[in-house]
Amino acid sequence: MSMNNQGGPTRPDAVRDNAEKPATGTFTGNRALMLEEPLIFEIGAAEETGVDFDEAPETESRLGGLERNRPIGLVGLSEPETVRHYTRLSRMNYAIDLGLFPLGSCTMKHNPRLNERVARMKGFADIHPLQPVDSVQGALEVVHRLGEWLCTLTGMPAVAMSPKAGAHGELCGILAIRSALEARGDAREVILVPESAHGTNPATAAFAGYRVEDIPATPEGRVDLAALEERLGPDVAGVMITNPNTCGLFEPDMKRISDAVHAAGGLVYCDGANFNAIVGRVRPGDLGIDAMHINLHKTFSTPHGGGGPGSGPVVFSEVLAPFAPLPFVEKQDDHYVLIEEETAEDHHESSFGRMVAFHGQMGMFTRALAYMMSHGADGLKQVAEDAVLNANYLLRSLEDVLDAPFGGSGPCMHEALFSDKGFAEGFSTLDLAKTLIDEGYHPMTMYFPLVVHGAMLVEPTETESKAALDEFIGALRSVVERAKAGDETMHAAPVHAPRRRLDETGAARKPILVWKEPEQAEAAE
Amino acid sequence: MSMNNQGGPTRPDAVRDNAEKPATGTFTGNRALMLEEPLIFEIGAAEETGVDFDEAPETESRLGGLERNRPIGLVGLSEPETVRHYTRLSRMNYAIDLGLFPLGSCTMKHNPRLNERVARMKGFADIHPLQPVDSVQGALEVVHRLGEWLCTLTGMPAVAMSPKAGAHGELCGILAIRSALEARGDAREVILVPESAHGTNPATAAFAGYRVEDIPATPEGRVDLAALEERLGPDVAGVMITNPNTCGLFEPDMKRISDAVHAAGGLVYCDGANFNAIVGRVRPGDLGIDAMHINLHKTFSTPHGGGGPGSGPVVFSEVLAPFAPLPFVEKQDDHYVLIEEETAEDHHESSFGRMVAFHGQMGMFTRALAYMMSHGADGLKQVAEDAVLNANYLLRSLEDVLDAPFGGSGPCMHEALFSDKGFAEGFSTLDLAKTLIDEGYHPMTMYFPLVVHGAMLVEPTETESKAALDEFIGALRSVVERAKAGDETMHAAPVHAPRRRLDETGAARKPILVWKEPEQAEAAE
Amino acid sequence: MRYLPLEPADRQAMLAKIGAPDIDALFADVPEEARLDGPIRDLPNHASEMAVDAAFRKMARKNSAAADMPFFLGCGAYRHHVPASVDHLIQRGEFLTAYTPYQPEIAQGTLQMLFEFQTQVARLFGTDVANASMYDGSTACWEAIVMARRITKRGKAILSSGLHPHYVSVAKTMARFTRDQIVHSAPELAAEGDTDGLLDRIDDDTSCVVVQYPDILGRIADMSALADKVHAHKALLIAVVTEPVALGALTPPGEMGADIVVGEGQSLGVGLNFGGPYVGLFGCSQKYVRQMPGRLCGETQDAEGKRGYVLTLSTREQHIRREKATSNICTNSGLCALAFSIHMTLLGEAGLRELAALNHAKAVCAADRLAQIPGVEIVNESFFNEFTLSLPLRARRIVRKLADDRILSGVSLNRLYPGEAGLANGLVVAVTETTSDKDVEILAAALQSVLESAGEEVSV
Amino acid sequence: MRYLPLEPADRQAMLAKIGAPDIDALFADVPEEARLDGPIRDLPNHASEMAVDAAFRKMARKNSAAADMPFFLGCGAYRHHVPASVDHLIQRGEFLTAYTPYQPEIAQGTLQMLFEFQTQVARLFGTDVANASMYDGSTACWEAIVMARRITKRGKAILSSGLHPHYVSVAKTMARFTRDQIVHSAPELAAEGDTDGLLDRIDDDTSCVVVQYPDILGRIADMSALADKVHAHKALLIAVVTEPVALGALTPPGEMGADIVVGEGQSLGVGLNFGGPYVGLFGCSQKYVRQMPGRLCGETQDAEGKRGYVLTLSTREQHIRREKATSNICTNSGLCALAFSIHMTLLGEAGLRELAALNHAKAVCAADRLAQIPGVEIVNESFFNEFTLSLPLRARRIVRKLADDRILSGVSLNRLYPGEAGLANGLVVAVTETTSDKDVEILAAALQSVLESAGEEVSV
Ligand SMILES: Cc1ncc(COP(=O)(O)O)c(C=O)c1O
Ligand SMILES: Cc1ncc(COP(=O)(O)O)c(C=O)c1O
Repeated sequence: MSMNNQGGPTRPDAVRDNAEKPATGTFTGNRALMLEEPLIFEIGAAEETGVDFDEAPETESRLGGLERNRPIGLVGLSEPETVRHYTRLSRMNYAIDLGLFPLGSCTMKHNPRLNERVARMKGFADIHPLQPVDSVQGALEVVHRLGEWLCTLTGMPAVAMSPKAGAHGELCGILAIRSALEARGDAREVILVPESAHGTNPATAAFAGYRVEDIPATPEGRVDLAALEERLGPDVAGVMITNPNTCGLFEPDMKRISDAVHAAGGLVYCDGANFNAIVGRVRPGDLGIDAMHINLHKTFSTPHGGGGPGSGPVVFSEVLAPFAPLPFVEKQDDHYVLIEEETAEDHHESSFGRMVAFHGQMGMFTRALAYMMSHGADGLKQVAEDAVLNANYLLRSLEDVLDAPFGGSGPCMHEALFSDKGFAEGFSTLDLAKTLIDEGYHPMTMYFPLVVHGAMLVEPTETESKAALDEFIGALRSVVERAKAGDETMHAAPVHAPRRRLDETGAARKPILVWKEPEQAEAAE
Repeated sequence: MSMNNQGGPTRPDAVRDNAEKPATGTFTGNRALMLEEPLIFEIGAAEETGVDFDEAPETESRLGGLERNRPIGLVGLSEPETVRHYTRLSRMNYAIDLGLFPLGSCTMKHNPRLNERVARMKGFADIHPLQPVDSVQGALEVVHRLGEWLCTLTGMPAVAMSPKAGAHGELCGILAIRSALEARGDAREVILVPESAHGTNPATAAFAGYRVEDIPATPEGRVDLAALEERLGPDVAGVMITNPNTCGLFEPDMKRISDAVHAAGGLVYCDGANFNAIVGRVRPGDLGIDAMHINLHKTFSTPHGGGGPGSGPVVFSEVLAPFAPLPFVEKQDDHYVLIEEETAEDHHESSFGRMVAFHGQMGMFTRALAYMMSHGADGLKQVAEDAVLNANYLLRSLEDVLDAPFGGSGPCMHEALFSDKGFAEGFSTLDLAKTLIDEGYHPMTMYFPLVVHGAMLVEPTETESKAALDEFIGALRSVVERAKAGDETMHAAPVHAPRRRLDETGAARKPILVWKEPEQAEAAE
Repeated sequence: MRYLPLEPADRQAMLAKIGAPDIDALFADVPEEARLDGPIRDLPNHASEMAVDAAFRKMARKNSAAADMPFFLGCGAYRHHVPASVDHLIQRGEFLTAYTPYQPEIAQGTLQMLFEFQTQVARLFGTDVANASMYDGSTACWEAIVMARRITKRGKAILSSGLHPHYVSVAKTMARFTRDQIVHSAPELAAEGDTDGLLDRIDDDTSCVVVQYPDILGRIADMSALADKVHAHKALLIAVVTEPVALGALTPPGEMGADIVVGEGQSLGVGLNFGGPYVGLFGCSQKYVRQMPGRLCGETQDAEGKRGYVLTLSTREQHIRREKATSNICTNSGLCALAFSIHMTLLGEAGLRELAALNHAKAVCAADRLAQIPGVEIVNESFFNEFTLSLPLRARRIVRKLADDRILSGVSLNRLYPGEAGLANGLVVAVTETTSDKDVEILAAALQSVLESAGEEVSV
Repeated sequence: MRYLPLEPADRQAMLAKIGAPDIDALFADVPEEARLDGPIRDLPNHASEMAVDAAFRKMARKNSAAADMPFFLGCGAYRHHVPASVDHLIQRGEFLTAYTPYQPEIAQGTLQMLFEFQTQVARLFGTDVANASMYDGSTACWEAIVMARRITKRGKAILSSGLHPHYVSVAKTMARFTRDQIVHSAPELAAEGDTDGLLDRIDDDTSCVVVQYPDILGRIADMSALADKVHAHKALLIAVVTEPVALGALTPPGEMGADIVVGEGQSLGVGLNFGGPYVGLFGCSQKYVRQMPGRLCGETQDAEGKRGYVLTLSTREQHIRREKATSNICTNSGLCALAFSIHMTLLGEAGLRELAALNHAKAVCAADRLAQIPGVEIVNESFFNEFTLSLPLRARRIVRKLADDRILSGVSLNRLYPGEAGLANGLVVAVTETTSDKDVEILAAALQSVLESAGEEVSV
């Protein structure tokens, strides 16, 4: 994830009518294979369609008198036009399949194509969530086996599979914590979250009805244990710690943090978004945590899909296990049962309830389990090691030109953090990022975590080769040197992308969120 | 298909060291999403691999002492690198999915995705050609049903399904003709082919052992019937006529040509590559022809795949049917039988034999039949009509700026033919084509047919919308006007494509057909 | 290992550059006692693609796929035919393996698609705007309730008895923690829902009323009067649509006065997938835009004045506003939104209307056929492609029996409302364009025979 | 109709622009008597995607897919596991829906791939160069014979008895028309092929000798001595490889003196497909490059001096040389070549060797197991992943019997050599990495029981 200019949206310098318009020299505006594409609403028509249906039998309507009597306002395209429209759009995107995608905290690793095939097997893709459980034993087996893998890898005794993404998993964990505390009659109100935490952590705590307070960081980029201990008390329900943290560092005091929180009557949530750095080498369960979500779409390679879907299963300690949400899968002899409203009553009464319709992201479970089985115990450990090796290689290959604020304190984990220190006056992380685009790279995460000025968080992942890293290092060094030298052309970057810098300020000031027919749009001015 | 400069390869004007190198301004040479990509041999390694295998059981080798004892010289890539390599390569290609692909004679129409799914059903994709016929009844049904559609659409009584592409179909037809003549004891030696014919026609006739002679064309772009009649005689085995012909025109005298050839004891081959213009409106069987191939990869939309595979079934008249090659499928009651060596002996003795291993392009049959069933009798007729309508719309929208040599003689069929007449001195069809590339279009077929100077053969197909045609017309008109005005920048085109004009002369002079390790390549200099 | 490009020699060279003696040195921050030695126990080692594929094929075969038998399940997830081109296009690496479009210059593909998606959803719902997707319908529904609380500054949400029980459960779970008040009762097997009944419950503490359209039993009710009453109390009307295809035939909630319309988009493009991933749809009136949860894509211009798209109004979102954000949602359901949007583009106005008409007509025929079975009654007066049967026996038993005969006959209300005896004989049956006449015949015959033999059992 | 973008209004506007009263006017050149009125008879009208999909699923179910049962067929088409990424990549629209790369500036993807493919094939075969693909192995084989004729200006081709009988048939069919002479006899069920026997047949009229490696019965023979003799007579040695995986373990023909090596590339990337599309491989020595059939991709530079690729030496080809071309081939097998090349890239040197070793080891185990069955003999002394059983009965009968029991046990030689009584008891069995130990056990048990009950029948 990334933000522009310390969270503020960018407005390109040069939004002037027709200013600097570099002649593509073409009549169409296309540049050979880089093609312009209008909106469907500009090329489609209400009567056009890309589907054919059998004729409907003649019947009388039973729509309760609510037949639609105005047009929907949709347009259709024939199949050829549809394929072309979306193919052209796709070509305006950067993606892992095109090159290194070093978004720190996002774990943009290779998405194996086997997993796409597996997820589409009709036995998984074409079954309904409310089919009788005897008719979906294989699906429940997948859920159960994946849960077992997650418990074993994390060293935790229980898992909730239904959360829909990382933030939803956080919510699941925090609700379990709150349920456990309430079950003890302990109505605590505050969740402590480090400044460097991902935005979802405080947002989740608030969404669950908690008040959020910051935990300060040490100059080495870790949780300040002393400050934390000081703050703990009877009003603190728990902490949310990211480990490895968002500076790309392992929290060496994690166990002590957990112990301190527990001693003060609180519980420990761990944001496991960075589990990919330690899988097979460290079991979070050994660090005293009570709940942790795992982003299957990061650590276990389910595709990000341009913004989801994800999946965020949550592992629980013994303390929290009874409060896990419905539904979940249990194995009874050779049979899998689905514990949900119908079946839960008697033997899972402390569950905090349901947090989503149906049973979670089956399509991500199949993919993640296929990934885990492919790697196996040995491969997953290698995954973590290669991820960390790649990040440290980047760190050490760049620290002579880029300021690495925590580089001195030892190795990083799966991502390397840099600041904009040393850039020429007027040159920012944003300029560097946009210049990298012209070089054929997706920029790193910018301006996150907030604890570092002009932060650049670089996560290469284990699926990059040394050659790919070397090329990236070369490109990045060249760009950094330009930023230090104050190369003015960087302010104009990118120039080769489908679009130059976009006016984000203008977009937010007067939001245009849906297309309107030109007449209407004008009338709305 | 197309050729540069009347069949001669091009050499760009400006192949000078570092001359005119426009600075991309990037360190990597990439231009944002337009990425450079090395050869696999430059990025892979012998020990690297993108597959895992179970361990092999321990056994003794029984390779007859011929164990390989030198490296193969291959390199591997991990799966992530492989996906990226080919994704990047793919992005350097133009394709129907990106835009209009008006290659005359090639019929670059939309390839429906349903057909890809159908072809991959395991019941078709995962069956062996030599399985017992009882275990492949569904596959034989596809072959048989497709054959029936082809016979019905062409009005011909028999069909051979095994030819692998158009040219192979031509060979099939010519061999049947020769077999029929020889069966009469009539050893004729000459096949007559119009000048405007596709290169495969004369090549096929020669490949089958015939001598080829030209048939002249009339000023209206048709076969000169009088000249043909004059040439007919006891040495002429037959004619190969393309109808609609390669000028995009229907041969109105086709029936008379057939009658004349038959009267002279010869037989008539029709190149059916352009059947897409008339399907559902004209049955070639009504025009007196004896054999015709159908390019499933043109008329019936199986994908061209960057150069194949295709499929070229051949329909036959009663006269030629007995000579059709093995194997073929027959329906006997509810059962499909495969007539091949094992089963043919007794009741198909005049077959000219086998022309390929196994039974033809099953993967194309499924796709073509799915396409035909989707369109149905009504839709296929509409296909032809829309194809012809689109071509005539282009013809009439461009003829005021581009010379249309046969435009005066009436409507065209599925493609419109133009010449370079009126271009400024020093400006060629090639310049126009390369400039169109920058505009975001694949050029039309150039310099074919040979009967027109600087020919441009434009085939839009029926799967283009009017809006797409209008855009293309606009772009083409602008380019034509530049060619007429002598816009020098056209000689440099394309400038936005992954590569500028390539040195084809140099490539042919000293062919480099395989990659060599740099040391070896140098040594070879 | 096939997904790992580093070779042993690479690793050595890289460690040398780093100046670390071995890989363990890079994990020095991990305290000794937390370090694992050797590979993880109790898990198998790596497996070939062939082996993994085979293992999944084996598990897949243990499930009864809808394609392989007569199938009538609905209740929030519907089986529709998804054109082959949808799945082809969403697998383009540039869509599949992209991240959230944070760098708009090289994410215009995803962004323009989202802009189109938002427009399609808003038009379908009859709302001014829509967002770039939520996880699913149930979480979208809760987010709408939260949004209503934020707008009205009131904490009482009234949920119609016709709202999907899972959606109700989610709201109840969350409300327990957020101290919201949820008013709700279970539905009855009656021709009419509680739309009229709700009118009386609305008061000045009410933040919102939530109604489903069509509702969980398939019934369709006009919500105009409700909207007026809700608005009179300065509360909001939230409409929930679990079957977007219905809106190809029905007056959209936005037109009847709903302020927020949320829905489950699974029907279009996405498929059944045993419940997920699905895609939450979220539309509302223009005036509430800055209170919306989730991502929004907006139109803007680039430095050359060319039209382009960006994520916008992100000051509502967690990554900027942290604990003050409108929601904690981050990753949403981008690829499913793409699938939805492509399917919608293929359909278009004409196609969606035809699809809806076909679904409705088939459902009417099926209802008429099933009503002929002695003992079977159709509860609904109105429905779109889903209706409820009242059976003479507990539906759950029948569903299981028919499943043994390879007929997936519908959703027994007992599964959804285990505590409600009055619903136990209810069976919700969905019929779509994928249901053949033969499927209906098979179901009718089997249902009749099950009921007959059960009748005999009873009479014996 | 879903594939046709023109709407009635478009058609009207376009006809108006053209100046034609109706569409019929555009078909004015078609003589009255040849014009069809109304839609084509005897064919159904258009069908929905769903209906077509269902029709094909129905037909597909009538076939026994290899994945669903023990499977042992080979003889020129082999079942290998194709990695999922291969099929994903070849479906990229930019590969799938491109034409032959005639405009190199916007076809570098296809061209570079072909250049890599040519290099892979040449290295695998041990030849200097290779072309951009032929239709399949059988047509590549005939093209090689034609090429030898062109080079040697002689018309007698000697085909080994071990050459695939379909390849022999193709050559014989063509030779009948081209007046070439083909020397060939059927194989025998013996441990050795005719490689030595061929030595005597070579004379100064011989254009080429064609040997298959491994041969149709799976036997492997050194061709070095043959190469010497052939070259002494200034003829060419053509080697045919129907199982390219074998060359991961075996000395390549090029190294043993073959001048032209052709093959069937189906094993890698392509799949069984009931016999097509497949991909013909064609390699030869540098000195014969200008006599090769088919397309060739070559390296060159663009106007900026950047490396790039083009189709080259097209003066050999039909579109330039017409009747003087080296072949009439035009469309070849581009997409299958891509699949082959991707699979080969995934394998690499190490992977191909491992795959070959695994195939061989599994085949050895299977042969040992089957040899234990009373009455069954293994014909081969040497083999790679395919060997021939000599059975006490006609193999065809056994194959059919086992197929009824859902075991696809191999190819009966009777199917391939219907006239040859001496081969009727031969069964060719192929074993690849996709064959499990359990598959072998099932085959062994079933074969034994069939033979036993047949023995009883006979003894009764
Ligand atoms: C550290 C961290 N925590 C939580 C999340 C939220 O996960 P999701 O986007 O799946 O909701 C992210 C993802 O961006 C993250 O990087
Ligand atoms: C008129 C004509 N005839 C024959 C052919 C040859 O067909 P194929 O390429 O399938 O061999 C073509 C294709 O280019 C053609 O356009």
